[in-house]
Amino acid sequence: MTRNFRTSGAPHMPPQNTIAKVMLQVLLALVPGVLAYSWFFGPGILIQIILATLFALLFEAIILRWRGRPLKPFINDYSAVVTAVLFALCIPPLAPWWISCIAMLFAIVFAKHLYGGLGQNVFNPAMVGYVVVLISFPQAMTSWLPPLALAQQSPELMSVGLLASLKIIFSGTVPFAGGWDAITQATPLDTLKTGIEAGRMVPEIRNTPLFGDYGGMGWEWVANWFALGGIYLLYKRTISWQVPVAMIATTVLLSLPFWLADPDSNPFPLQHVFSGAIVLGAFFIATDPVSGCVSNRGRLIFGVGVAVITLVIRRWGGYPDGVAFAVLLMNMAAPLIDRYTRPRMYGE
Amino acid sequence: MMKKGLSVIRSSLLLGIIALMGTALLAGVNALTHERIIEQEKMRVLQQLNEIVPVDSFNNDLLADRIEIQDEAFFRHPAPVTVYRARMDGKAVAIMMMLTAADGYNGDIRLLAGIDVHGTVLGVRVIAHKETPGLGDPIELERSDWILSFTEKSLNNPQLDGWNVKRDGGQFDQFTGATITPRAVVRATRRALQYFDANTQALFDTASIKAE
Amino acid sequence: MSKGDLKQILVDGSWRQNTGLVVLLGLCPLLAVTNTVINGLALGLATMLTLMVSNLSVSLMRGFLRPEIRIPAFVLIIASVVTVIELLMQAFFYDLYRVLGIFIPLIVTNCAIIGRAEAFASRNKVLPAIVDGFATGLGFCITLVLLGALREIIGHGTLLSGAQMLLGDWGQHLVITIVPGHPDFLLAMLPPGAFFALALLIAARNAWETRKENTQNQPVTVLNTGHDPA
Amino acid sequence: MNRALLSAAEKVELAREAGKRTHHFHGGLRLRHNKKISCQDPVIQPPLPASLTVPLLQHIGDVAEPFVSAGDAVLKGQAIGQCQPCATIHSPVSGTVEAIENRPMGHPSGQAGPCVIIRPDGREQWTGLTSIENWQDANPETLINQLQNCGLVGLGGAVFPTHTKARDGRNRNIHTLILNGSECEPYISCDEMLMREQPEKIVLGARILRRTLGAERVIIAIEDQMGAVQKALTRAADLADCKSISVVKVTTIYPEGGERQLIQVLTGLEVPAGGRPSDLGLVCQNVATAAAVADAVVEGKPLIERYVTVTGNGIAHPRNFKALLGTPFSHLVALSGGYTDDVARLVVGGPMMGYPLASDDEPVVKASNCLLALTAKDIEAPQPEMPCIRCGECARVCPATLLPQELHLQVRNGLWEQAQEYGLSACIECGCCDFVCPSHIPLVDWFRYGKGQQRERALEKTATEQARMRFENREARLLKSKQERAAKMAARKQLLQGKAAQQDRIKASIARAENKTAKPGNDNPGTGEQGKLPDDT
Amino acid sequence: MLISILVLTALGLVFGLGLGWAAIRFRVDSDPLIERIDALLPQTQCGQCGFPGCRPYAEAISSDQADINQCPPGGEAGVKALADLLGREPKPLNPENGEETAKTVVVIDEQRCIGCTLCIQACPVDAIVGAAKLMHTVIESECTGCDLCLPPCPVDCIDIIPVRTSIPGWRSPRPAKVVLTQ
Amino acid sequence: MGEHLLILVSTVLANNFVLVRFLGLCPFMGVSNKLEGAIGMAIATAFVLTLSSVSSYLLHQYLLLPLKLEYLSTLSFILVIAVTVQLTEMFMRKSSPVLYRVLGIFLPLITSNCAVLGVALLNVQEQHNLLQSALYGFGAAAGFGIVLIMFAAMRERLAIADVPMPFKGAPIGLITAGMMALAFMGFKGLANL
Ligand SMILES: Cc1cc2nc3c(=O)[nH]c(=O)nc-3n(C[C@H](O)[C@H](O)[C@H](O)COP(=O)(O)O)c2cc1C
Ligand SMILES: Cc1cc2nc3c(=O)[nH]c(=O)nc-3n(C[C@H](O)[C@H](O)[C@H](O)COP(=O)(O)O)c2cc1C
Ligand SMILES: Cc1cc2nc3c(=O)[nH]c(=O)nc-3n(C[C@H](O)[C@H](O)[C@H](O)COP(=O)(O)O)c2cc1C
Ligand SMILES: Cc1cc2nc3c(=O)[nH]c(=O)nc-3n(C[C@H](O)[C@H](O)[C@H](O)CO)c2cc1C
Ligand code: SF4
Ligand code: SF4
Ligand code: SF4
Ligand code: SF4
Ligand code: FES
Repeated sequence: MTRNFRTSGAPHMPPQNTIAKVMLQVLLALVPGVLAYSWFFGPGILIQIILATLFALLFEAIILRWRGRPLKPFINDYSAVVTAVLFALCIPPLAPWWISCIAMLFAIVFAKHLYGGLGQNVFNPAMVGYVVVLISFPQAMTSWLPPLALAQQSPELMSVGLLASLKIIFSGTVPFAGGWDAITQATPLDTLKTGIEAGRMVPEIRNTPLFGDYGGMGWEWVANWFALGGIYLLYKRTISWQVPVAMIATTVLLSLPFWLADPDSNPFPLQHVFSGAIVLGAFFIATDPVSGCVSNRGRLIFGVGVAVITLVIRRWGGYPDGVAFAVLLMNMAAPLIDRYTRPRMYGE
Repeated sequence: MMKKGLSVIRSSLLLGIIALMGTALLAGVNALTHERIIEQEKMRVLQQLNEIVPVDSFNNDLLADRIEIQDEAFFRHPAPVTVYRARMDGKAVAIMMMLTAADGYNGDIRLLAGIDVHGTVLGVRVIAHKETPGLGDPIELERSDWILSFTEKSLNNPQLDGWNVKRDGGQFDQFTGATITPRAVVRATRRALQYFDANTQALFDTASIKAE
Repeated sequence: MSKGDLKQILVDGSWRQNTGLVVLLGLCPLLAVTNTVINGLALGLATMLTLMVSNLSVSLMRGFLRPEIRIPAFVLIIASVVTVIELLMQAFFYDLYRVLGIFIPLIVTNCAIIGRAEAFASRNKVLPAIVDGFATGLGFCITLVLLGALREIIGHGTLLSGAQMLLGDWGQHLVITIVPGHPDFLLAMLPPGAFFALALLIAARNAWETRKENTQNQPVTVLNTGHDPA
Repeated sequence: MNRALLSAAEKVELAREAGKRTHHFHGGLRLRHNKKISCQDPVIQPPLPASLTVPLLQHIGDVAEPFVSAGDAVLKGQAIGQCQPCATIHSPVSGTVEAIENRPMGHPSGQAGPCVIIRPDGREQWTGLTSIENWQDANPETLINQLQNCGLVGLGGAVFPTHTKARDGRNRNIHTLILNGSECEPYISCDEMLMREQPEKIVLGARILRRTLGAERVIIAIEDQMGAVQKALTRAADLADCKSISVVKVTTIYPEGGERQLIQVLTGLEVPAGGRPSDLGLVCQNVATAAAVADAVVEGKPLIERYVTVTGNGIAHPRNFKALLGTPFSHLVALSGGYTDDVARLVVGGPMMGYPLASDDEPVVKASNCLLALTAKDIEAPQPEMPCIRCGECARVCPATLLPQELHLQVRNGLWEQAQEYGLSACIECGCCDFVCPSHIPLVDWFRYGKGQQRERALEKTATEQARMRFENREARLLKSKQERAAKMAARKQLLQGKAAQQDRIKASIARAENKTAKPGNDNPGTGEQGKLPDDT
Repeated sequence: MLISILVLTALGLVFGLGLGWAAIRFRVDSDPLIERIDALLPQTQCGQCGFPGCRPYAEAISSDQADINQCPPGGEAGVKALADLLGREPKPLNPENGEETAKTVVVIDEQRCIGCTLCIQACPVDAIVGAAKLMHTVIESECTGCDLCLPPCPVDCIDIIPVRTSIPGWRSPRPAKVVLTQ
Repeated sequence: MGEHLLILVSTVLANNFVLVRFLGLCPFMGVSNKLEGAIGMAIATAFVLTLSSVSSYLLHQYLLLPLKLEYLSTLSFILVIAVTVQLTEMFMRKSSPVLYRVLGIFLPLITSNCAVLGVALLNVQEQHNLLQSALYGFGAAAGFGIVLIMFAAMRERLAIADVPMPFKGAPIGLITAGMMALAFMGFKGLANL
C-alpha cells in the first residue's frame, strides 16, 4: 500500500502561541490599572481608550489596504489595540477627540506601517503618537483632571461625570463656568517641577492635597495596579524582567543620592517611581518587544537608559515627565545596542 | 624636484589670485552697502520702540539717549536693563526699558516696557522668549492681545496686589494650562513700574548719557 | 550646444536630478528655512543666483585648476558670491536677512552648489554651465517653495505669510488663508515636521515616477508577510 | 566558579567528574512525552517484506559503490557496497538483487538516490561472519576495523560512521564515554524499548566501546521518567561486574538528548564552539549504537536491523519493531493496524527534528528511529505565518543561546557574514525556537537553508581560492618560460652581434657625457634620480 | 580695503603652498584595495569582463578604469559585494559583458579528442590534463567553467554541462514565500 | 566648568546640530547606510570640526577683528575649512585607503558640511572664547556623530524591512530622522543657552 503525504519542514508540532494571544495578555494585564484610573479620575479615560482604538483600527485598515496587505490577520492580531490603549493611558482624560485621531495617524501610519508594519517599526508607535500631539497641542495635552476625590472636596473645582466628559471630548468646550480652569489642574509632577523652580521646598509642595502617601494622590494607586498587571505579565513570561527591573531600580538608585544630598529640592525616590509614567512605562511601554532590544544585556541597558533620560528630563529639562521621550531615544539607540550586546553563544 | 616645487607655487599662486579677486569684489560691495546696513540695524530697534512710543511724541535720538542700569537684586536678573529716554525738545516724555524676566517656563523672556513720565504704561512687548509654543506664546502680540492688557495701567491702577495673575489673586488673566509665563511677564512689568517710581529723576538724568 | 541639449540640462537639473528630492544635497536649508513659502522662496532665489554665478566662474576657470586646489578654489568663488548676496540682503531685505539668519552664509556649503561646480561646471562650457546652474537652482527653489507651502498650510493654514519681507509692504495683502480658524499644528513648524514633510514629498515623487514607468504593470496584491526583500 | 573562563586543560579535568551531579542548559522545552502509546506491546520482528530497498547512502559521507549488480544472489549480512572511508552497506536478507536504481531513499531531501533492491528468498541464510570473541584482549585497532566492516554508524540520528569517531577518540585521550539514552523527543520510544529489553547487550557494547576508545568509564544517561530502564541497566552492569559503568538520570527536558546539551547537563561544561566533545575528553554514543557494537564484535553481525517506533495519532496500534534495514515503512504501518482516517503527515524521526516523508514507500534506513503519523489536528496551525515581533521567546528557549530572531532576518536577507557572526553554524536545528514562535515563522527551515548556503559558500570560496592559485601559478610559469625564451634569444643575438654591441656601448657612454655638459643649471643630476624617472612618470 | 585684499591673498598663497606640499607628501603609492577587490571576484578567469582574468579586472576597478558591473560569473551578488566594499550604489550587470548563468563545467568527449593540447594551452587554471596525441580529461573539480577551451578545440569535442550535484551535495531549499491574499 | 558642560549638553542634546539646528544633513543622510562608514565619518568630522572651529576662531580673533574685516568671515572661514579638510583627506587616503573609499565623495564634502561652517559662524555670533569655540566644535561634532551612528544602525535594520515602495530609501530615512528629532524635542529646555 502506497500513500502520499503533504510535506513541510520540522518541527511538526505547530506553535500554539499566537501574536493575538500575546497582545490579549498585555491588554488583560492593563485592565486593573485602567479600572483604577477611571475610579480615581472619572470615566473620561474609558472614552479615550475606545476612541483611540477605533481610530487605530481605522488607520490600520486604511494603510493595509493601501499597501495591498490582507486585513484579517493584521487586524486580528490586536497589536493596534495595544498601541491605542497605551496611548490613551498617556493623555489627559478629557483631551478632545481629534487628539486621538492625529496621534493614531502618526502612530499607526508613520511609526508603524511606513516601517513595514507589525514587528518592523523602529520606534514605539504609541509613544510617537503621544509625543506628536504633546508637542503640537501642548495646551490640550496639559489639561489634566484632579482626582475625583479632590475635585469633590475643593470648592473651586468641579468634578466631571460621564456625560460631561463626552461633551467635553467631542465638542472641545467646557460646559462649566470658569472653563478649563475650573476642572483642570497641573499634575503632581508638574506642580513639583514648577514649585522647585520657583524655589519652594519639596516637603512644602508635597503638603498640598494633590499628593498622596508617596506619589501623587490617586496616581500612586493607579501605578500600583499597573504594577500588578506588569507582574502578571512577568509571571506569564510575556515580558522579561530586565527592562522593568532595570528601569525602576535605576530610578531609585539615581534619585537617591540627590535626595540624600538635598531633600528639599529633590523628591524622594519612591515619589519618582510612583509619579508620572514610570510604572506604566517600565512594565508596558519600555517592554515593547518590537522597538526594544533583543538580548538580555541589551534590555538591561535599555531599561537603565530610559530611567536615566527620564530623570534627566524631569530634573533639568523642559518637560515635567520624560518617559515618552526617553523611550523614543532608547528606541533610537536599540539597534546599536543590539549590535554590541550579542549574547555569548553556546561554547563561545 | 623642480617640477614639484613649481606645482606647489603654481597652486598657491592660483589660490591667491582667486582669493584676490574674491576679496576685491567683496571689499567693493562692502564699501557700497556698509552705510545702509548700519542704518537698517538702527531702524529695526527704532521700529520696536516706536510701536510703543508714537514717533511724533518725541524728537530726540532715542538710540543715542540711553542708559544701562544693572541691579540684579531688584530685577532678579544679572543682565543689564537698557533704558531709552524719549524727550520732546529736551523735556522728558517717556522711557522704554528693555528688561529680562528670568522666571519664564523655559528661561528668559525679554520684554520692552514703555512708561510715560507719569508712570503709566504706554505698552509692553515681548521681544524674545523660549516659552512653549502653543502654551506660553500668547504673550506675543502676534498670537493674542493679552499683552495689550498692560496699556494704560499704572502702579495704582490696579493697586499693588492687583499686579498679579488671577490665579494669584491679581487682575491679569493667565492662559489655560499656563500660569507661569504670564506670571513672569506681569511681575517683570510691575518691577519696571516700581523701579521707575523709585528712580524717576535718575532715569531721566541727562548727565548719564552714554557717549556713542 | 544644441537647443535639445540645453533642454536636457534643464530637465535634468530641475526634475530628474533635483537636488532636494533626488540627489539629497542641500538638505539643511531645505529643512531649516521652509516653515513658510516666502522664506523658502527667498533662500531659493539666493541659492539660484549663487549657483549661476558660481557655475559661470568655475566654468571660466576650468582650464587652470589643479586637483589639489580644485575644491578650495571652488569654495572661494562660491563664498565670495554668497557674501556679496548676504551683504546685499542685509542692506535691502533686512527682515528677511534676520529670518533666514545663518542660512544665508551657509549657502556656501550647500553641497549642491559645490557638487554642480565639480560635476558639471568644471567640465563644461560657459553657456551650459549657466543653464545648469539655473536649472539646478530652479529645481532647488521649487522644492523649497513646495516644502514651504506644505508646511505652512499644515502648520498655519496660510500661504505667503511674511511676503512683505520680500516684496515690501504691499506683500502684506498677499497672505492667503487656506483654512480659516486653523488651530496651529505645531509639528509642521518644528524640526520633526520638516523631516516628515520632505519625506512625504520625496515619496510622492517616487510614487509618481514609478507609476509613470509601469502604468501597464499592475501591482501585485499578494505579498509576503514580512521581511523578504522585494 | 565561572566555567566558561577555565582553560582547556582545566575543563578536561572538570569533565572527568561528569555525572556526579547534573546541571542545566539554557532554554529547552518541556514537551508532552507521548511515548507510552508505543510502549504497550513488546517489540516484534516483522515478517519479511516482498522486497527490500537498501540505499547506498545511509551515513554522513559519500555514496557507497555497490559490489553487486542486478541478478546477483546475496546472503544475509553480505557486504554489498562500500566507499572509503565510509560505513559498509550490507544485505539485510538473503535473496536476489533485483535492480540497482535510483529510488526515494529516506533522505531528508526526499530525493531519489541509488538503492539496491533485493527480493528475499525467505531462507535467511547468513554469510560467513567473523566475530571477535575475545574482545577483551583484542587490539583496539582490530575492533575499529571490525566496526567499519560491520557498517556501524551512530544510531542517534547523525549516522556518523562509528569507526571514524572511535579512531579520532583514540588520538584524543578520551576519559569518559557517554551513552546517550535520554531519548528526549516526544513519541520516540525505540531506545527506551531497547534499554528495557536488551540492557545486557548495551552494557556489553559499552564495555567494548570503552576499550576501543581507551576511556576510563562509561556513563549511561537516561531520562528521569524511565524508572524500569535504570533498574535493568544497573542490574546488567552489576551482572557484568563492571564498576566503571554508571547510570545517570537526567531531568526530562527537550533537547537534552542533544550531545552538547547532554554534556552540559552532565558536566556543566560547554563543548567549545566549532569543537567536538573529544576536546573535553568525552565521546558520546547512542545506546542503540552500543548494542549494535556488541552484535558486531561478539557475533560479527553487521548493522542490518534496528529498532523502529511506529507511532502517532495517525496509527491505529502504535508499537516498536525490530526491522530490517530496507523494509518499506508501509509494511510496518500495515503491521501496526494501518492508518487512522485523519492521518495527514508522515514524519521520520520525532515531531521536533524529523523530516517528512512524501510517501510511505520509502525504506527504513540506519537513521530511521521512528515513523510518526500525525493527524490533521496535530499539525493544524492556529494562525498563518506573521512577521516577527521580536518577542524573544525563541532566544529564551534556544539551547545554543543564539538569537534566532536576528539569525532569521539575516538568513532571509542573505546577510551571510552577519549570520556567521551570530552563530548560524552553532544552531543544532532542534526546533525549540520554531515551536514557541508566536508568529509561526518556520525558523528551522530558514536555518537549514542558511546553513546549506553557508556550506555552499565555503566550498565556493575554497574553489575560488584554488582557481586563483592555479591561475597565478600558470601566469608565473608562462612568464618564466617567456623570460627564459627571451633570455635564450638574447644570448644568441649577443653572440652574433658581439662586436657591434661593443661599439654601441661606447657610443652610448659618449652620448651620456655630452648630455651632462649640455645641462649646466642642473648641478646635481644624481644618477639615482635619473634612473628613477621612468618610474615616476 | 587694501589691507583686506592683501590679507586674503596672503592667506590664499599660504594655503596653496600647504596644499601643494601635502599633495606631494601624502601621495598614494600602492593600493591594497586591489587585493580586496580581487578577493571578491569569482576567479573564473573567463575574461568576460573585458580583462585577461580576474586580477587585471580588479586592478582596473581600483584605478577607476572599469565599472563594478562587468563580471557575469560574479552576478548581482558579486556586484553588490563590490559596491559595498567601494561604498557605491549597486547596479545591474552590464549586459554587454554577458548574462549571469547557472554554474557549468566542461567535459571532453574522450572518443573524439585527438590530443592536440590546444585546450590545455587555453585553460587559465590548468584544469585539463593529458599529453600530446593522448586523450585529454577535464578535472571537474578544478574547472571554473570559463569555456575558454572551447574555441580552440579543432574537433569540437568539449561539451558544457551543468555542475553535477549529488545527494550529499543537496542543500535545504529556501522556505516558500507565505502568500496571504486579501 | 558648569558653563562648559552646558555648551556640551546644548550642542549634543538640546540643540543637536543635525536634528534641531539642521546642520550637516547631507552627510547625515549620505553616509548612514553602513554602520562602519558612519563611524568613520563621525570620527573624521569630529576631527575636522574641532580643528576648524579653533582655527577659524583664531583667524577671526587675531586677524579679522583687529583689521575690522568681519565681512570677510564667511570667505576666510570656508577657506580655512577647505584646507583642513583637504589635508585630512590626503592624510586619510594615505593611511587608510579602505576608509577613504567608504567615505567616498563625502570626505571632500565635509567642506560643504554646513555644520563645519555653521560652527565657525556661530562661534562668532555667540562670542565664544578659544576654549568655548573648541568645545562648541567638538560638541557639535559629537552630537553629529552620535546621531549619525545611531541612525546608521537603524538604517541597517530598515534596509531589510518591508517598507512600502515609495518610501524605500531616502524617504524612510527622513521619516526616521524626523522621529529622532521628535525624540530630541524631549531635551528642550535642558540647557537654556
Ligand atoms: C511640556 C510643557 C510645557 C509647558 N510650557 C509652559 C509654558 O511655556 N508656560 C507656562 O506658563 N506653562 C507651561 N506649562 C505648564 C506648566 O507646567 C504649569 O502646569 C502651568 O504653568 C501651571 O498653570 P495652571 O495652574 O494654569 O495649570 C507647560 C507644561 C508642559 C507639560
Ligand atoms: C536536538 C538534538 C536532539 C537529539 N536527541 C537525541 C536523543 O534523544 N537520543 C540520542 O541518542 N541522540 C540524540 N541526538 C544526537 C546526539 O546529539 C548525538 O549525535 C548522539 O547521541 C551521538 O551518538 P551516535 O553517534 O551513537 O548516534 C540529538 C541531537 C540533537 C541535535
Ligand atoms: C574525527 C571526527 C569526529 C567526530 N565526532 C563527532 C561527534 O562525536 N559527534 C558529532 O555529532 N559529530 C562528530 N563529527 C562530525 C563533525 O563534527 C561534523 O558534524 C561532520 O563533519 C559534518 O559536518 P558538516 O555537517 O558541517 O558537513 C566528527 C567528525 C570527525 C571528522
Ligand atoms: C509587552 C508588550 C508591550 C508593548 N508595548 C507597546 C507600546 O509601548 N507601544 C505600542 O505601540 N505597542 C506596544 N505593544 C504592541 C506591539 O508590539 C506594537 O504594536 C508593535 O510595535 C507594532 O509593530 C506591546 C506589545 C507587547 C507584547
Ligand atoms: S519567537 Fe518568533 S516572533 Fe518571537 S522573536 Fe522569535 S522569531 Fe520573532
Ligand atoms: S533550532 Fe537552532 S536557533 Fe532554534 S532553538 Fe534550536 S539551536 Fe536555537
Ligand atoms: S568576468 Fe571572468 S575574468 Fe572577469 S572578473 Fe569575472 S570571472 Fe574573472
Ligand atoms: S577546462 Fe575549459 S572551461 Fe574549464 S577552466 Fe579550463 S578552460 Fe575553462
Ligand atoms: S546642506 Fe547642510 S550638509 Fe549639505
